Amino acid sequence: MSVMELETQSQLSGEPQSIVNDFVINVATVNGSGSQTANTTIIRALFKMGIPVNGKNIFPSNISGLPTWFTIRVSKDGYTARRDKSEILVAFNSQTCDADLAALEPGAVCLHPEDMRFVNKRSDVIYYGLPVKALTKEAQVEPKLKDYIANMVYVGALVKLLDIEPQKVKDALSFHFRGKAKPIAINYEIVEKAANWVGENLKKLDPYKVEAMNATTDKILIDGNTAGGLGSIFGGVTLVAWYPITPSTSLVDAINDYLPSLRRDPETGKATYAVIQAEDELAAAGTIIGAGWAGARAMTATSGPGISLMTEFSGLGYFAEVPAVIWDIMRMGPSTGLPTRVSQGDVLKVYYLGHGDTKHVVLLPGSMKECFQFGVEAFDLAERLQTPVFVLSDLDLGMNLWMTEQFDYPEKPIDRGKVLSAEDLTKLGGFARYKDVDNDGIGYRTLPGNPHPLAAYFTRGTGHDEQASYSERPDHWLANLERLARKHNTARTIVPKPVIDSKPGAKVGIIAYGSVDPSVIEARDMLREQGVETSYMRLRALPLGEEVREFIGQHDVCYVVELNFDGQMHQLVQLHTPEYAMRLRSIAHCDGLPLTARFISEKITAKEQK
Amino acid sequence: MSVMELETQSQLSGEPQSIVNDFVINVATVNGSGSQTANTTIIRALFKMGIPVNGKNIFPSNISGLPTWFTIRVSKDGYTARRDKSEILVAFNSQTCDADLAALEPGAVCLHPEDMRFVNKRSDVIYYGLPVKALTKEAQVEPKLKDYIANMVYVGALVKLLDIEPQKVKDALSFHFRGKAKPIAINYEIVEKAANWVGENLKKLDPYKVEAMNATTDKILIDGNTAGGLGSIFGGVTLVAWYPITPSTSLVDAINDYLPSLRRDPETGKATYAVIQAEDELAAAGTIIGAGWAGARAMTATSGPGISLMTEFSGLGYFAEVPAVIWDIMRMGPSTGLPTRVSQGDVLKVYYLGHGDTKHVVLLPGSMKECFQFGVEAFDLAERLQTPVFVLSDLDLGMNLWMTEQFDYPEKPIDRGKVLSAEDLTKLGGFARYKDVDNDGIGYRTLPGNPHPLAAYFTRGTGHDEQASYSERPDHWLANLERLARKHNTARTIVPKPVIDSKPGAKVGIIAYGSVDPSVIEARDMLREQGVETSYMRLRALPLGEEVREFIGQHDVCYVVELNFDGQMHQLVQLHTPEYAMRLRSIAHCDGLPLTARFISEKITAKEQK
Amino acid sequence: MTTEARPTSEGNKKLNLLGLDRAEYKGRPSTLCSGCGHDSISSQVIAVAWELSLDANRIIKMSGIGCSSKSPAYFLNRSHGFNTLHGRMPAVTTGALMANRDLKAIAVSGDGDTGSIGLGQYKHLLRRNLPMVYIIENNGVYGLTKGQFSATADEGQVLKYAGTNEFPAIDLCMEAIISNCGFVARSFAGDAKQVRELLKAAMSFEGTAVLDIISPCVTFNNHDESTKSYPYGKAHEERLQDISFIPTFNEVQVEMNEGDALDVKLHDGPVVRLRKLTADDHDPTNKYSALKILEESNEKHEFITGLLYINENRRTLADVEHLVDEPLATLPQEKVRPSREALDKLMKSML
Amino acid sequence: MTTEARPTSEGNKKLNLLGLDRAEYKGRPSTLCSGCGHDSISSQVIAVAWELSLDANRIIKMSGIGCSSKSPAYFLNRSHGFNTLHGRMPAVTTGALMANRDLKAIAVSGDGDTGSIGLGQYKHLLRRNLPMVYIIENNGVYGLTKGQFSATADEGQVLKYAGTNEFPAIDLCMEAIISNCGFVARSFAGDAKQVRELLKAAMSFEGTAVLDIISPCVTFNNHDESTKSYPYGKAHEERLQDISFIPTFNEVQVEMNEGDALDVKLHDGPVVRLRKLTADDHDPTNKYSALKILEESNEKHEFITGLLYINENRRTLADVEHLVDEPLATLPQEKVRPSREALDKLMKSML
Ligand SMILES: Cc1ncc(C[n+]2csc(CCOP(=O)(O)OP(=O)(O)O)c2C)c(N)n1
Ligand SMILES: Cc1ncc(C[n+]2csc(CCOP(=O)(O)OP(=O)(O)O)c2C)c(N)n1
Ligand code: SF4
Ligand code: SF4
Ligand SMILES: [Mg+2]
Ligand SMILES: [Mg+2]
Repeated sequence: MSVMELETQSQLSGEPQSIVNDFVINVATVNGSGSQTANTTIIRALFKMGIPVNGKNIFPSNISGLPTWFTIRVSKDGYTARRDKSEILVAFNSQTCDADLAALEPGAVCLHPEDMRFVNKRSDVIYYGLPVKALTKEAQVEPKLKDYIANMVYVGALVKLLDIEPQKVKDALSFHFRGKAKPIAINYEIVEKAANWVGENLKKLDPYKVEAMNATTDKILIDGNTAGGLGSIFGGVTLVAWYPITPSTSLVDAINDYLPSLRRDPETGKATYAVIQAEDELAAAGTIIGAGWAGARAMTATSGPGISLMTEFSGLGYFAEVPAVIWDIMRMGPSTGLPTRVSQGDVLKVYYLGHGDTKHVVLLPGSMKECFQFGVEAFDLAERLQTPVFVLSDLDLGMNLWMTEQFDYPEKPIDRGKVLSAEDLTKLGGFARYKDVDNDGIGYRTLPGNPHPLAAYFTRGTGHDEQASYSERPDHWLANLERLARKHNTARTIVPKPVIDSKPGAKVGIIAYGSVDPSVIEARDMLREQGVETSYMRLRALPLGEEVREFIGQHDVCYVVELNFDGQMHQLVQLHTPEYAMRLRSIAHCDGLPLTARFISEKITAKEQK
Repeated sequence: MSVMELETQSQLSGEPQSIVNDFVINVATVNGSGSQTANTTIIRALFKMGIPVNGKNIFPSNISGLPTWFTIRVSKDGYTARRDKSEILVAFNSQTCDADLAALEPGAVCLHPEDMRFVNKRSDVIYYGLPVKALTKEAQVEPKLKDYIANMVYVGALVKLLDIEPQKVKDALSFHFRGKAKPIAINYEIVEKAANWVGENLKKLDPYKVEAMNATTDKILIDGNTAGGLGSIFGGVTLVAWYPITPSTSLVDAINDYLPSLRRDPETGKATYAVIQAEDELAAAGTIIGAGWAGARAMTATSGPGISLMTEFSGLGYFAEVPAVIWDIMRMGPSTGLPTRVSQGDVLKVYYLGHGDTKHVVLLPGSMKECFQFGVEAFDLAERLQTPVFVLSDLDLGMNLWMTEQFDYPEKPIDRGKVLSAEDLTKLGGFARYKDVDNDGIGYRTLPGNPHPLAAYFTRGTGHDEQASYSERPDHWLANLERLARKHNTARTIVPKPVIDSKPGAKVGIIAYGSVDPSVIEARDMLREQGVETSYMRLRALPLGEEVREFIGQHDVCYVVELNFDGQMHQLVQLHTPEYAMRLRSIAHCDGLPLTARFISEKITAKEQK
Repeated sequence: MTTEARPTSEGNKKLNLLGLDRAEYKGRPSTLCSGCGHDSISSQVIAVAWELSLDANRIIKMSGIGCSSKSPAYFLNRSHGFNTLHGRMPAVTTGALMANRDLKAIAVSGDGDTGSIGLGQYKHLLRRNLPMVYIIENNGVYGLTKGQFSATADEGQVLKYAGTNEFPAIDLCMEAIISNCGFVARSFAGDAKQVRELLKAAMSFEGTAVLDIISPCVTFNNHDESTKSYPYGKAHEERLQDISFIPTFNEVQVEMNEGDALDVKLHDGPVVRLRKLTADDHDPTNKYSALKILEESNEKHEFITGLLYINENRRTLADVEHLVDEPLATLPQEKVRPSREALDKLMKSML
Repeated sequence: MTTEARPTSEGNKKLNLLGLDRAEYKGRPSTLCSGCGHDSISSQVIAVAWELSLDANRIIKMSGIGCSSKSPAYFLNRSHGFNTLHGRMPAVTTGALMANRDLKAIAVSGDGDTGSIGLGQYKHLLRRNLPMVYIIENNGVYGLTKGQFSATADEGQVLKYAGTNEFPAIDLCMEAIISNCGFVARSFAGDAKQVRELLKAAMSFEGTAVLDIISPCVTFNNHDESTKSYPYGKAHEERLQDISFIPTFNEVQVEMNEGDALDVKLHDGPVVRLRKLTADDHDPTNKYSALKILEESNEKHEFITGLLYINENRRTLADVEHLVDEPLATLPQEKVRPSREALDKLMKSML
């Protein structure tokens, strides 16, 4: 039932019927004010209570002083998608308090510092004013930390109002401060104070509360960039070359954080890896191409503008057939766009990255597990296919907090692909670098340093024959491109297959990928309630395979749902299945925020119910 | 009739029936040996005789010492497309003489220096050995010029054998040497000597000869880069920033050659233009974006690798809405590819150039006249649409010699687009840079230096509102992208329309663009002879318009013919007309050489005649 | 372009020669961290522009990407601005200034924007010599991406987030000097007066003037040990000279040249007066002496500020290219489209 | 890596310490113009590699794009080679050398490839200091694109096709020195012996050694007046020193150090002996003296060649990054994939 109805109800009964584990908290603060600690404390405490949660940070592209919002979705049903309305507003930013207030639905809750001045205070919202200054006055911290701990006041208030287990808040704080007693104590003291004050001074008028569940047992909370970084480490990365850019930076940060403990040589303590901060993305791309050529498992992570700068090197990697892994944590483009907002706008660009006839292998993780798993597999695919492999994640997956089952240890041994040793060469009596020996489009390569006198070959981005010698001959050029096309078809068969959930009798199919997944899952439930049964195919890689054709063939209409303006995947799917061009519909939206389930279901019902 | 039949005939009659103005001469030499002079002399002499000709230079990517071929097509019917077989070989390169010889059809002719050693001399070819050394011995030139004039020997031989008018050869030489008496005399002397020697010592055994026509009256011979350079100058270019790259360099060379005489201020003698050789393509792109922003008619010319490096700036130009003109003289890609070989491989890449949701305006000249005309119009479109406009030419159009009618003087006055003067601002009392006042998606801009106190605005590649102020608001972002989409649709209606030749009752349509045009024209005649009537739509710009949909709708099947591997335009047409996806077939080929009519007609008949 | 404010009282507002109040030279409110060195530089730009009565309409504000590169939004609202791409401001500025030779650019960049991704464009811009003030707000880190080391960070420096910097620092002043830049100065955001006087001189310099200003990042690089911090700068700054800018019209002052002061006269009249403050015999008109003092101070880990090198003998690009006097941007059709006859003649010549 | 050929007669073939004939160090036939300076440099590389008995399998040949960058195809067929992208060889080489620290690179670039499009990467490569010989085949023009001026062309130089160069030349040696490169030399393709001795020293140097070799483009820039031409070089070359490379094993020679000769000992034993040939008191171990002599010779339009600066005190990037001794490229799975337990522990810690 809607909050509206509740309102009226509670007016009658005077005693609101409670809404348990199913609401959204929107914390509005100023960035750089340390609210992250407070917000992660709340979300982790709820998580530790066994309640499904998801946290999304909507932050500005500057370092401090601008508005930022952290939304916590609490969902007993386990939905993790963004929802556009929130029931509980923590209005701790005077710049935006009125706009934030105006955005609330009637009957919603608003926590705020008691001295917060609203221009027009709505009458249909429940207010809880908090004496922030008073509660933090005696705290034993240096002045500049005062603001930080002030955020603990709303944590304490929520603990009381929502009935969050205090012990879990302690646990959350100790997780955050890695067990350091002092900060834990200082912060918890405020939480307790605030909770007590609320208990003694406020009457709860709203219906929202939480109750312990066991829906998060053995799960962890993590962001996709950390997951991807760990995947890269367990995938055996040996060289990282990068240039800082939001929102990809934290992926390399994670790698830097975990490498020392996981990848130092036990005897010598030396590094089995190199992380190089390049002077720009051209250099980062060039460095991993050089490293991949010489045999390293090399990677970089970047975002839109960096991808544009890597265009020429991506073409070289494709044509000279050099393995490398390139993560694109997608943000809003075109151009510099909005660095701290999410999109899936680089799909077309990356698939065709490079001038001339270029087509790349692209992985599309849709969960924390896949960020980890594809972090591992990207290297195997790159070395097997001897080509740059792109991993397209985005800001929502990469920088927000997601629940996930623990990651599985990679069972498949590392695949270094077709590399000839000196012994091989002795057996074979030589080799032709670009000869399609196995008819899969993939030649055999040697690594520099191979001591065999016949090991050397010359790599170039210009025309070459099977022996890798320079050639301008038309037949050589054509044969080479035809082999590369064969290789692309080989890739088609070995990249991760789509995940398909076909509902018998469903006439409507949904095709999506990446961070849109949770919204689609929720939207399908909404649609089902409205009598629209749907099948679902979540794409996990490019190039597209036969399954895509089959799936579309089984449905009257397929909606390609994505977070960009041009319906980029819709275009690629249409090109892949011209025979079904008219069955495909594009649901593309891009305003910087993750898609909501409601948006998707409304779009589809709008089209299906006429 | 084929040369084969002729052979046999001539054996019988002993007196070959002559073949007039319908054959191909293939001159095989070493680059850097000065054969260009000889070859252009021949082709211009024929041209001056009123005979339709076309010359194509197949040259290596180095400076001297490697094989190069110059093919001259002589066609009474006016065909200018490349033909894969040649009737007359001038074998002046010992490195390739045997391969060149082997490639000849039986009955063909081979001119060669008498001392040229063929490994296996074919018996079914007519040979004319020439005493090159003897004929050039007494020439009064410095030793290093000896090789150069040696090429005049085959000119002379052809004059005699083909019956070329000597006076026209003189005219051609004087055209080449801009009337300089000495070099004309020196070269002509050799031509005459050789002609006489042939007359006195050789018996003509082949059927090939030329006869004067009047098919070239008032026409000129020119290459597309010169045409494009002149177009840019008459289009009012004021700033050129570039970085050398084959095959685009000669476009800027032409601009540099003609600017001083055409665009110096008559009074002061000062330049009304600036040509800046940048340090690379990133800088070249940045420079024209800065210049276009400040009000210059700015352009650059580049090729594949340069386009890749211009990706980020192209996205900025699109999103910040800055006019600029970018010529891409396409060569073989991916990667460095083959710098001296032709392709149409950058179509997809350029249309989508930039990360995020980017789509550009692209012009596709298909003739010398259009290289000139689009050189002019590109600036008007760029300033009208306030966006980078790309002109996609290629090596075949750009660097080879084509007959063309003289260029028409641009009648439309220069269009500077929506620029507000100080007076306008006083009237309007201000402006909003990105407001869609006219509902065509195009806002009004001011130029730096405008003295009005309200003239200034702030340009950025980040999110912005109508006033050009920084904004991260979802609604602002969406509104902006929607306006850009409207602008793209405006472009759709004002870019050059396709040239359509619909044949009543034709079930087969051909869609092509650019340098492929002459091959399609000839192929259609071949197909007609075989009973396959075709309609033809030559695309001249992106985005595609409604005419494309209509044309396809009128035919059972449409072949998209292009010079790349992936059928890039085929993909764009399919995306434009999903309803006709299954009517479209791709005929894409890419081996570095211009398409032949035979190839196209065989592909189509193969599909149509079963 | 350089004239100085004479107090005219209109109400209680102080107006400059253009009759403009200081506020007219302001920009939008800054969104940088409070205390950021960049903001203090912005306020000096505002002060100088007002004092010199600069015509904002003939100034363009150019920048790359970074916290520093956001600065142009925070001064001179009345000037056109372009926040371009990371490391590519030099190319865009080159195009803009060639399109309209009446413009002068105030360009702001960061140490990452100029020293890392933009080093090549920086050096090539200096080779071309365009009329602009190139301000590098140098904090030794990438502020906007949260504090990684930039190429100007000191070798061996340690930061909590970024760890230890193992690479030698790039000295952007030395780079400018060997790239034949004619005006090279180093300053410190905490030294308002010096920044102001150098800005005035730079604005009057015909050609590219580089100001490498140490501008502390209070959020990521402001510890006492950091040579890019306020505490360090305040404690260690060694001014080479006491600099004062003397606008054209005050001929008098220029005459009464005192003993140890060196007066450098700029092309259109104004004078930069340098009163030596240190022992060493640095001659700012001598390229080689500038290289020497930089090399030495680097070895001695000294933080010297002041005008390192000045030499106005190079022509700017517009002159090198022999441009017409009017801006290319606004040339009428008659000037940019050759005549019908010209095309005709051309075509005939190709027959 | 440095040992010298002792004549062993096997048949009439002269074999080096690896028992290899000189021909084994050859490359493919050159496709450059006959007489191109680049080809003479290639033959010196072949000579030196053979004389030093280099193991071709541990050398990688790297280049960008240009006539010069084609050179690696014309020497050391037995070494892996990578003809990368225009101006981007430094980044690719950095990756390759980090992937396998046992490799040494012989890199060839042009003045356009390094001085124009590649200037930024060149400078940042030198900051990182990788084990390689960086040869710049400097002809002042873009040869492969038919003779436009590059950034090293002399100001005021005139060429038939390119016209007049209005911009000051970039001195790639000076650039290298201020970028803290530890081995900086200039030579002339026409001076075979000097090129050879410098190459030997460079091959033995631990770190990046820059050889800026004037290498005439006989097709586009070889007129007597051109400072990049054979005639000019032959007429004006001024050798700073007479250089001889003394490999490790000849201890004797190193002892008998003569009066005016300076012996510079390299990390693993060999010695570079420099016998002064000019009056000026240049000390090649002093950065500042190197800057001075370059600055002066530029002003005096002198063409000095020789070892300008040498200083082996910097660590190479592999050491800075504390890499394991084995090549990263060939580490076995046990070394690069953490254990099942490690993942388990990690996951638990996140519960
Ligand atoms: C092509 C590209 N790469 C990376 C980024 C991300 N980025 C934004 S600002 C910045 C560094 C800014 O450092 P600096 O120039 O020193 O400015 P500061 O923030 O320190 O003032 C980077 C790497 C970008 N915007 N574009
Ligand atoms: C991105 C890119 N831009 C331009 C070119 C065209 N190009 C090839 S070589 C070259 C210049 C080479 O000059 P230099 O490095 O001096 O070598 P040289 O030929 O003189 O030996 C250029 C501009 C290219 N290959 N790639
Ligand atoms: S992060 Fe540093 S540089 Fe950026 S605004 Fe804050 S203080 Fe200034
Ligand atoms: S053009 Fe010049 S640089 Fe290139 S190969 Fe010929 S001589 Fe050498
Ligand atoms: Mg910085
Ligand atoms: Mg060169």
